[in-house]
Amino acid sequence: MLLEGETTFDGAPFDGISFDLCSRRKDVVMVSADLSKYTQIIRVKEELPDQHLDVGMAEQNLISVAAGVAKAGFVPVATTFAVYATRRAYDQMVICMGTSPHTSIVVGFTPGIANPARIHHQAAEDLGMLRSVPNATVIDPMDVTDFKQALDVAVDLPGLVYMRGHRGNTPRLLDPQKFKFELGRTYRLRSGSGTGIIATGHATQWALEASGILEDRGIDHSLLHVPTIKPVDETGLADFCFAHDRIVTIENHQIVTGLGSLVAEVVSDVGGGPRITRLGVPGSWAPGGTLPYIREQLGLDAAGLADRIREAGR
Amino acid sequence: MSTGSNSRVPDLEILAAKIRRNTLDICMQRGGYAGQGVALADIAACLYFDELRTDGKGWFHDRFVLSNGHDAIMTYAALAEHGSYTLEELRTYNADGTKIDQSPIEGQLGFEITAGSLGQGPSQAAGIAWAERQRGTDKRIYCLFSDGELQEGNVWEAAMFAAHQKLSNLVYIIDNNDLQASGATTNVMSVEPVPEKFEAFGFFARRVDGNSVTEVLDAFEEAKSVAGKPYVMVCDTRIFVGIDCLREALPMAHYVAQNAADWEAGLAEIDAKVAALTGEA
Amino acid sequence: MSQAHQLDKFEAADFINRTHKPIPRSYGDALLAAAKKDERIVALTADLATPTETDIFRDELPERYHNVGIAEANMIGLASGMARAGEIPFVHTFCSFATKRCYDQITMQAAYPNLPIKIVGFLPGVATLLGVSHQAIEDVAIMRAIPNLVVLDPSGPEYHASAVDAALAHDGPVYIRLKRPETPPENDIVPKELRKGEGILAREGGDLTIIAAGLSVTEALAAADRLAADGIEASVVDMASIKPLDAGLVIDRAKATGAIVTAENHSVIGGLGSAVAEVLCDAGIGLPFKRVGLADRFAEGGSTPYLMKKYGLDSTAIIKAARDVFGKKG
Amino acid sequence: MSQADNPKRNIAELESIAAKLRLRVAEMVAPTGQGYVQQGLGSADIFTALYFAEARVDPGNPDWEDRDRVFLTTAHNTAIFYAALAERGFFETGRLSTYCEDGSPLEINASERMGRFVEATCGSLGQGLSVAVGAALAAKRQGRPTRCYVVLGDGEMQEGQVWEALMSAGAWGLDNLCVILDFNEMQCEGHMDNVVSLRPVADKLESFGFAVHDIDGNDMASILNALDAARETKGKPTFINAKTLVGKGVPALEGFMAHQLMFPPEVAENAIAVLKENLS
Repeated sequence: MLLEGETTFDGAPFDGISFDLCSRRKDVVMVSADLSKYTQIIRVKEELPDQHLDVGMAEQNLISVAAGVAKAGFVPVATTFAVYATRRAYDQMVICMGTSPHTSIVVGFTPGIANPARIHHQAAEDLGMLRSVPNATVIDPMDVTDFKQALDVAVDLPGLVYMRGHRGNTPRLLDPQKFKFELGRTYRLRSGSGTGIIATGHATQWALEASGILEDRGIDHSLLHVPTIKPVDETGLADFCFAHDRIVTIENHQIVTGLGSLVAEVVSDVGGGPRITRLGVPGSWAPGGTLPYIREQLGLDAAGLADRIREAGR
Repeated sequence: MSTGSNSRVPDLEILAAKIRRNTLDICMQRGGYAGQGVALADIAACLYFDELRTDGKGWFHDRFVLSNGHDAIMTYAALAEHGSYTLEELRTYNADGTKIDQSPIEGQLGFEITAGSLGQGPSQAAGIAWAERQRGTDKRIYCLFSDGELQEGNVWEAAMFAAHQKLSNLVYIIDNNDLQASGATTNVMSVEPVPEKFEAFGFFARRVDGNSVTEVLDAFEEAKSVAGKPYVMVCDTRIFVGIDCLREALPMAHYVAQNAADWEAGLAEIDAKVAALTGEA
Repeated sequence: MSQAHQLDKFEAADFINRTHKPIPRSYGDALLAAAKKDERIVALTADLATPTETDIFRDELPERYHNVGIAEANMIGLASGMARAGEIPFVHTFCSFATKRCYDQITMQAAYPNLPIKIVGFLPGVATLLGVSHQAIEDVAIMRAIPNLVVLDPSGPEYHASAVDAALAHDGPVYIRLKRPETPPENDIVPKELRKGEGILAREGGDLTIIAAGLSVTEALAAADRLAADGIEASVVDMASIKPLDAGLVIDRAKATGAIVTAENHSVIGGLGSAVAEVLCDAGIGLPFKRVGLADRFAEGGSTPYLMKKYGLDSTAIIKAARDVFGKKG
Repeated sequence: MSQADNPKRNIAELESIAAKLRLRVAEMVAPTGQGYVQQGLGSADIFTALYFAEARVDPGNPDWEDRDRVFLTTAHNTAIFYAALAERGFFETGRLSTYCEDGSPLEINASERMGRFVEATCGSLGQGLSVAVGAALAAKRQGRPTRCYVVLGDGEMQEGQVWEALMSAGAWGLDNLCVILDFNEMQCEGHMDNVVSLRPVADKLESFGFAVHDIDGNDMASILNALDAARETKGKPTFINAKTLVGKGVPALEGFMAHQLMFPPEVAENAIAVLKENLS
């Protein structure tokens, strides 16, 4: 389901995705907290102003107003940086949206280390936070195709949906003709044996890079993309784990409470199972800087990952 | 200011007395937020039996958002008069396994939002007001919250937004009872001057005696005449107003345990008041 | 700044005390005693003095007590400013608000600068009358992901004084989740000791290990008693220090008993159960394992025993899980 | 503390320092185009007044317990902040050239790893004021002469926590707290009146218990007068509503509302030339 040939990029994926969605669905409202430009919903703001609402720099209000908008019959898509949606307005997300049956979508941009401005702009605990909210849906798409399709599914889901967003140069990796986002489904991007790599979101891009290196080095492995962190196809996930000698999880997130913990929970619940090596932000603060720099510092660059995956297999 | 609403006043005062009685009846079973329910009875009577328009199907056309979870007792006590709940079911308030939560979740009859985490109602009400206006409905949105909640920053975020959006279909009702969990609001963290704050935030603000049916009705009426701004009525109330024996015994009771009050005396007093009011009416 | 306003005596029946009789304040007394020894200790609350047992601190050391009103985010920021000026702030509110309502502020203003701010939450997990908004069923999950932060979940009032000591012994931020008894205890409370990074082996048995924290420890011990009557000997670990987790003890018990059940007054997602699963998977130890906790749902308000039972957190649920993993050992 | 560190009130001298800091801002941002030029130029006079005339700080001893504390809550406004700190002697001016480089502590958002002169890490907007209120309260209790100064952004005042903090400062009457609003009317989405307006500022702050001064934040004498008045005010915190002009000092940039201006090389060149000329 991966596209062949040279990778192409979309410079502002959500501008198109949000505009397309709002054009088709007049009940969708993009809500912003002073970051329309940075979350790339400018086309909606300019061309469909009735479907755009700015609450100012006030994220608690962003979430609660959006919840109110949902209770009056619209489908709000609250957009801001992941760090503010989650760390700043978590209680509002749990209470105003999480306990409500109305569809309320929150898209958190520049998640994990995908922001140059270190701790205060990096949300490396958001997946864990949202995963522990009862009934919530949590999605971490890997590219433009995944992102667009997941949002189309999200607008018809009940309750709180938290999704990580992509902005800026985002690769097109999945073939929209062959890939179909289904809630909870996992996708095998490489098939092999020995080491099983499980990744989500941005980290699936990184895992693909590492996978290329491993392939060149002749190291057998599989790669599973898990865009839905909750609810996930636990049986499929467990089957994948138990079919391999060892598992490596890769996520753009702290190595606790997120994808790695999810996999550990699923495997432990079955009992037995392979060793799991969790890669991500290792229980400390990530540095600031450009994404390649931060990845390198954390050993999450392609070469670093390839080495660590090989190491885990020994 | 009089708006000709006076003819309705005696009826609403009777309803308020009955709401007070229901509050005691419910809270005396296992304890509860009786003081607030009693103090809010006049606002509840005006709101549910005069201000909120009916939808012709036994419910309301306008929307009421309760922010302050423990004031749910007011809604229960009022909806018992409305016939939406029976006193029998409400008497399970505070019992294990009951559907009558002290602090209800969204979807429970009478409750638009999950209340209880303070300061979140005003934003949600503003969101509803914006969306209703966007949809072109004529619904009016009322949101009740407490003076203590003004300490939550979320409330000021909401206020700034509501004024900026000129939500004239939005009415904030502040239960200014000068009491929060740890004592008098004035002592804990003064929030006054409340009307001045809201005026500075772009509201039409009015201080109201929250235990005067006439004043509450007038404020509701005035709110409809204000264009281009949200309206806030800062309702001064005091715990247990209207039941003197409890007011004297428990002037600062945020919560009343079952065995902490002489409920029988309170009931006797309010029963006598109801009888007197209906006798005159 | 602070007021010695005496609450009406009737208000002693706060949100937690279901009896209207005095309940010992193990935490409040310990904090006051510590503060009398250490000038730097200050206490803050967001409008919850009595329910957090800090009313005695307020009355005895009013100049070092600040009620900031209902403003948790501000409270953390204030504490941060105080800590930067050399004080050791203990901040108090309910677990739900102490974590979910000011998570960004905790990350930025307490954990990142690694300041000695002690965040003390009450009403852990489902254990409250006050329903969903006051329930902290995901607080451990979210707090565990914050670097530098220590997370303690003492199992009963006998550990409250020790939790204060452990918090002071750690020169950095600490989150303590406490449960006040809802009724007066039958016997005197005899203080016991807990330490950062150490689990307490509360009972030894060779057939399986129950790793529990907070309120679930009592349930785990009761479960172990009943299992023993059927000839199944369970070890019980009181994992009061959820972070840092005593990985050595987890691995030791896993190897010694070959089956593990975790029990917590928290969602099964992200909390103690996940932390233990992470340790086991890191070490490549596959064994029969089960997590007992709130099954990913919101709970209602009610008495603690009622809620523990209804949501499958009590000894009966632990026994069921224990039998299950024991059976799988084969 | 030596007499030389005590408040100076020579306006001409301060204005020339401000001019120098403006040039530094442009020079720091020019190499990569990254950084906050418009805000830096707009608030140069405020930072100059604070660090060179008002705040009792000691670069030789940044941990000095009785120091005044300056909190930059708009933590992205770092170009001017770093320039002022370096000029004041907190670190080598040469380090300014590492601004925004990977691995450099001179990050785009100021953080405490720089040293104790960054009083709090504040990139998550709206938090710094609470920290300052806490520090002011602690100073009172400890009987220290410390005053706390906060440079706050106008957009930031949409954050609820700011109002929580203002309410507590007002209720507690913290006269050792002085909040300076860098009222440049600009936020990410553009002019703040088009997002969520803050007006009327003075009414809001007065109703929250502050002594309020509305001033021209690019006029040195006005800034100094307001700071003097703040020091003399007893029983109330002070709020200085300092109207500033983004891009101040470079005609081509003045009033140009760009929150995160990518500083094009030719504009940078021109700005540097203009600012150099002003200096001489």
